[in-house]
Amino acid sequence: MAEFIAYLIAGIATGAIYALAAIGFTLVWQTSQTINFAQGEFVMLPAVLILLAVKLFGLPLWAGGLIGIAVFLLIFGAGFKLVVVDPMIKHGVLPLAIATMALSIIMKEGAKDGFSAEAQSFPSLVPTDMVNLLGISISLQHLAIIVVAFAAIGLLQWFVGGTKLGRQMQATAQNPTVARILGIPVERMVLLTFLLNAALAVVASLLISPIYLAKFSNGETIGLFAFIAAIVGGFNQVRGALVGGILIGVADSLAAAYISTQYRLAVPLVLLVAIILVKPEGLMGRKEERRV
Amino acid sequence: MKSLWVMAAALGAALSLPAQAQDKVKLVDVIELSGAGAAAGTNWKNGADMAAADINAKGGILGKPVEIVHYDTQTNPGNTRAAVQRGIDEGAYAILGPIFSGPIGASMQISQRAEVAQIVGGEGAGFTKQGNPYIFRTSLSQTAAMPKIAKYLKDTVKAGSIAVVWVNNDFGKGGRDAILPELEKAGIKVAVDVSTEQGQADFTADAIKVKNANADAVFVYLNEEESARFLRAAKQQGIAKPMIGETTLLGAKVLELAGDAANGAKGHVGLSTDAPIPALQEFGKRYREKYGFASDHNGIKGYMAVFMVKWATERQKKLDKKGLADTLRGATIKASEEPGVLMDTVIEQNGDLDRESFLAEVVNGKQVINTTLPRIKP
Amino acid sequence: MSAPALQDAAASPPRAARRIDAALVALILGAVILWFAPVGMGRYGTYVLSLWLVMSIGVMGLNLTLGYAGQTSLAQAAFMGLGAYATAILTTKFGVSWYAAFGISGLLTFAVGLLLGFPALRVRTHYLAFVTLAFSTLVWLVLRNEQWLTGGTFGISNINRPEFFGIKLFGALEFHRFVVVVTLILSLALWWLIRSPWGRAFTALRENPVRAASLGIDTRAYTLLAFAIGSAYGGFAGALYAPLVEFIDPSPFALSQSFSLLLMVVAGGAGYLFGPFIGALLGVVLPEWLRFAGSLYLILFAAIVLALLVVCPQGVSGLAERGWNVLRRKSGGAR
Amino acid sequence: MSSVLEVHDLHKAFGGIKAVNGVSFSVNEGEILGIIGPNGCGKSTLFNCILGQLEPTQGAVKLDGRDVTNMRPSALNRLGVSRTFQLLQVFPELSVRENLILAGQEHQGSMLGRLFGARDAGLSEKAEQMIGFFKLGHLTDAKAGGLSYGQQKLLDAAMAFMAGPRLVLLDEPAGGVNLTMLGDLKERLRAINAEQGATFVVIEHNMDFVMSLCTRVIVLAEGRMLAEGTPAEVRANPAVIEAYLGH
Repeated sequence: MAEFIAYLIAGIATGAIYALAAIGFTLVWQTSQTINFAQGEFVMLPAVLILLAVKLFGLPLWAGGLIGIAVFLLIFGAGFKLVVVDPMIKHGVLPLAIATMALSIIMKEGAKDGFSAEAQSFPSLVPTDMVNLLGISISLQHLAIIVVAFAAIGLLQWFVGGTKLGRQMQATAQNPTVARILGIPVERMVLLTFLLNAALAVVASLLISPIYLAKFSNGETIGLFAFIAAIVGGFNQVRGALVGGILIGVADSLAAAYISTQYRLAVPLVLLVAIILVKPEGLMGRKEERRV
Repeated sequence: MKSLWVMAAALGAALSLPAQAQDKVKLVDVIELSGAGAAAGTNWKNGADMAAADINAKGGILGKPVEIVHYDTQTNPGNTRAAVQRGIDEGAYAILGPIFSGPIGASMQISQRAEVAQIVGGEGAGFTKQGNPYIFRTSLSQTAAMPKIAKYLKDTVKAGSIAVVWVNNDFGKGGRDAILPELEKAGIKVAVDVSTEQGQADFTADAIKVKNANADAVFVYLNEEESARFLRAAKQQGIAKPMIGETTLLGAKVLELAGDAANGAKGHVGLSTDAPIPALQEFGKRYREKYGFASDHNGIKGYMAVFMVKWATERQKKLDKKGLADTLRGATIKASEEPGVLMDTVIEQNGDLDRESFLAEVVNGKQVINTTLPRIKP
Repeated sequence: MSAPALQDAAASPPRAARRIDAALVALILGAVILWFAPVGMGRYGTYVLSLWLVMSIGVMGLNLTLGYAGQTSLAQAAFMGLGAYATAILTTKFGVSWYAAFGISGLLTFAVGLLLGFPALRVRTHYLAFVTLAFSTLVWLVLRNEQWLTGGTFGISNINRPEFFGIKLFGALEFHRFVVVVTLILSLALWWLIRSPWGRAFTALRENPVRAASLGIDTRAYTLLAFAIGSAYGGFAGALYAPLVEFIDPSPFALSQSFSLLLMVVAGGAGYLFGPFIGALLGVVLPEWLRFAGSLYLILFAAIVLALLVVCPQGVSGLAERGWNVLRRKSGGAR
Repeated sequence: MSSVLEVHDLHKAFGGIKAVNGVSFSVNEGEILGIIGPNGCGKSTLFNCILGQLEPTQGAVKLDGRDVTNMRPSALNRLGVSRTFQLLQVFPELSVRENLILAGQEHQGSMLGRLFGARDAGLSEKAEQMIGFFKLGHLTDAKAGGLSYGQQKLLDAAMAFMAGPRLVLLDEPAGGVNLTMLGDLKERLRAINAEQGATFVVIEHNMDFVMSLCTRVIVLAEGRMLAEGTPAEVRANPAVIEAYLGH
């Protein structure tokens, strides 16, 4: 039993990583019905940019951090929205999704050529010590990721439901035409979502990179699992990302423990198929009206 | 219709290659610079570049400068084949790389058909068993290294049971398939056999699994970054059993990334810049100065590969492609004759190597070589 | 061609008919050019041309699924993998002739497409993307893990190239010409399919599935068939890929490669007959050609694709059509 | 007179809202039945339930005495039930002729026969007739997307008749059509009704159009049937007058 709980907690911790990355999928989907296939790279890049700033300008870590984060928000929050999303959004989901695939190649190869092909260690914001929880040891790093994932989603829910700005954003997400008639600055709201997405990617990056190391190829795995988590949880609900992420993380951990390490990847995917056959909109998702 | 002709003509122009001048020694390096093998490939590329610079600084090979062209394989067999074919069409004197077994398997017939030597960085057992006389290694194969590990586990570590953690790609699977029979021969029980994915997000579940198996030792056969992350996860789970590895586990990169979690790790090392051989240490120092990070074993392999070409060319005294392979086959290269190969190296008829190797341990974040193991067939 | 069609063409200005003939002529002419193209090009150029054609077949299939029937499949590379492995295993382990293996690969992938599409399309059409995403990774896992059958991570080597009535096709040029012929046959089959009533039904269900259904078009059956035929083209492409490279391992059939095939369809122009050839040219030949840029070649490649899509989301074919329309309007205005 | 279509006690609820609340009627062979009612009275929902586009909460639909409740739209169409939509629904990328061939091809031969058979599924002649009949002759090869609204509306209607249906359901055929076109359309519909014996059900806002075209009229209000009878009877019904004035 203790063994089972240990696997469970390991799964929740990994799942929280996926959840943090998956929030971005749901946010971008809600405001612009776009799937960002570069989401994994969005989580990979901030850490690399920070290390690069430190390396290039010989700055202390905090200053490099600020520069890296600012550059990232500017290019991949605002720039991404203005240069890539805006001109393409009216042409449907697919060309834009493909464009984000090309973007992911640019980010990945850019990080490799501009920084390093090898993994680099990234300093941890929280101590790397272990704590004992109910007889199970868990690292503070993992604990921090779990706490931040829950807090981020709680805050987002509160923001969307409990503040004026959030409600405006929600209205924009659900029906931009009506929102515009109501006098909501739709363009600014969409831009805000993309900035929020980039900011969350930075948070995820800062928390994950100390464990996962900073490496150009890290986005591949995180992106795929976050995508699966978003599908399972439901693309149109932010809390779907949390539920999906943790479910996938736990499934992965238990599969490695009790089924087969060689086929551990298969278990989350079979889960994915089973869930969408039963509940196509995802566990937490709203049914989207059929457009006739 | 006209546009179709224009397109075809442009295509033809783009894909046909200019004739080559014979005033250079042209080596084509077909190597993993993107995809799963990018880290390994970058080390190899740097090593090869360094070797070319060293050779050219001393007048080249037979008075001709060495030119290396690097072609990325994207760690994809189809692309590797295209790149090797391109190298051969361009009149490459020899092909260097790749490292991963799949790309090697997809491209080795090309160099064989063209009768051009291909000097690769792969450690998998399979490709030297196919009777291809043009393929050459730059390191021990897994079939050569694993018996040494098994012996070490039995005699030095005195392990009765072991947990095996491996990465499920051609490198890790090859190593695991090579060590299991050796463990059986040595009478060591495999307590748990854990497969992991390259680029896996978290190793906690694997560490718990290993911990619960409660074996006498843990054999870790992962790529560098994954080795480091597994060591960290194992430390967090409080695994106190000795971590045993082969080459990668004790690599400089792992020590840098894992920090004190690597302390106490030990095992067999084929190539290391910390080996008690001055030439290797000197290479490691210069590499770090030039590229800003420590070379792993692939950097050493890339360096040696170019010097293997130099040695054989000077031995046959001409730039004969087929002769290069014939000279290398069965040769013994002494570091006293050609300092660039760094260690005495015996090339067997099938392209396998035999050379000394080391037993090492990590103490205070540094790799310490305890024992130098002799060649298998001294 | 049937009598009514001929009468019809004679009775009214045959603009549509002429355009279709142009497509046919272009296909055959293209094949003739490609037959002779590699002369003096060297083995590398020949190999890249062959690889381009083989990938074009896979992209053609995906273009049918996506461009004509409007369904996103994320498993086209996995279907190529099924075809490649079926061909490799049948020819190397069981001594089956390549031609039989080619047919079996197509049938197998067609059947798997039906099995996979049936439950997915029952739920709701765009969930096919998610089911194929899972399928793609599962296929990759089986290819990697079941070493007794697939050679696992070590792959299958020494895959023989076929013979043609006793002529061995082992050389680069001979095999290239064989690939040209097979590509031509498969393109003609697709050309026929697209201009048949089936093609019309595919277009209808992409543009407006609800209206299509009200006209008696069985959307589920047609979507399923489009997906299964598209998957079979993946299988055919795989059956040529294996003897072309003479070695296969799981890596070219991973999920990322399915994404890359999708990129080729969209960048080439989804829903255009020649889109797949242009898309595969972008995906296969452009990176080779960009090698002069050294380590930056992949960034350059992705930037070109990104810029292309931002400027024209309909891909190169859409861009060409747009340009053509502008030209026509200009010359029309001059008259 | 035998009934082509029978609707028994049909209900459809969206959440708590009852859009259709127990409607029953039957349509006789050769009839032109009009269904009228104010906005939101459930006309379109009723249509969509009959045609399998929506799943009724309760009730049954019979075609020639056979239960077709919840049958898929495509299957229903192949049994001879055809329809138009409230909003224009032609295929803009296809030519007028192609649109018409498409509308008829699924009624010709088998699936495989269509693949290997003639490109036009033997329908060119029929399409030409239809084009002539709807006076679209000069536009045969034009893309449907380039036609004027009224022309598209005619094409839309022509597509509904391409397969020689037994029963045609027209959802606001007069919506947005100018007066000249409207007369044309009415004339065409009447002619088809007379020549081919096709049965019609028409939903319409335009009272004049319905009253002059239909042989029988049903009035819906808030999901229920308010009145039923000949145009003259309905016009005189006090409940109808009140419902319309009340709005």
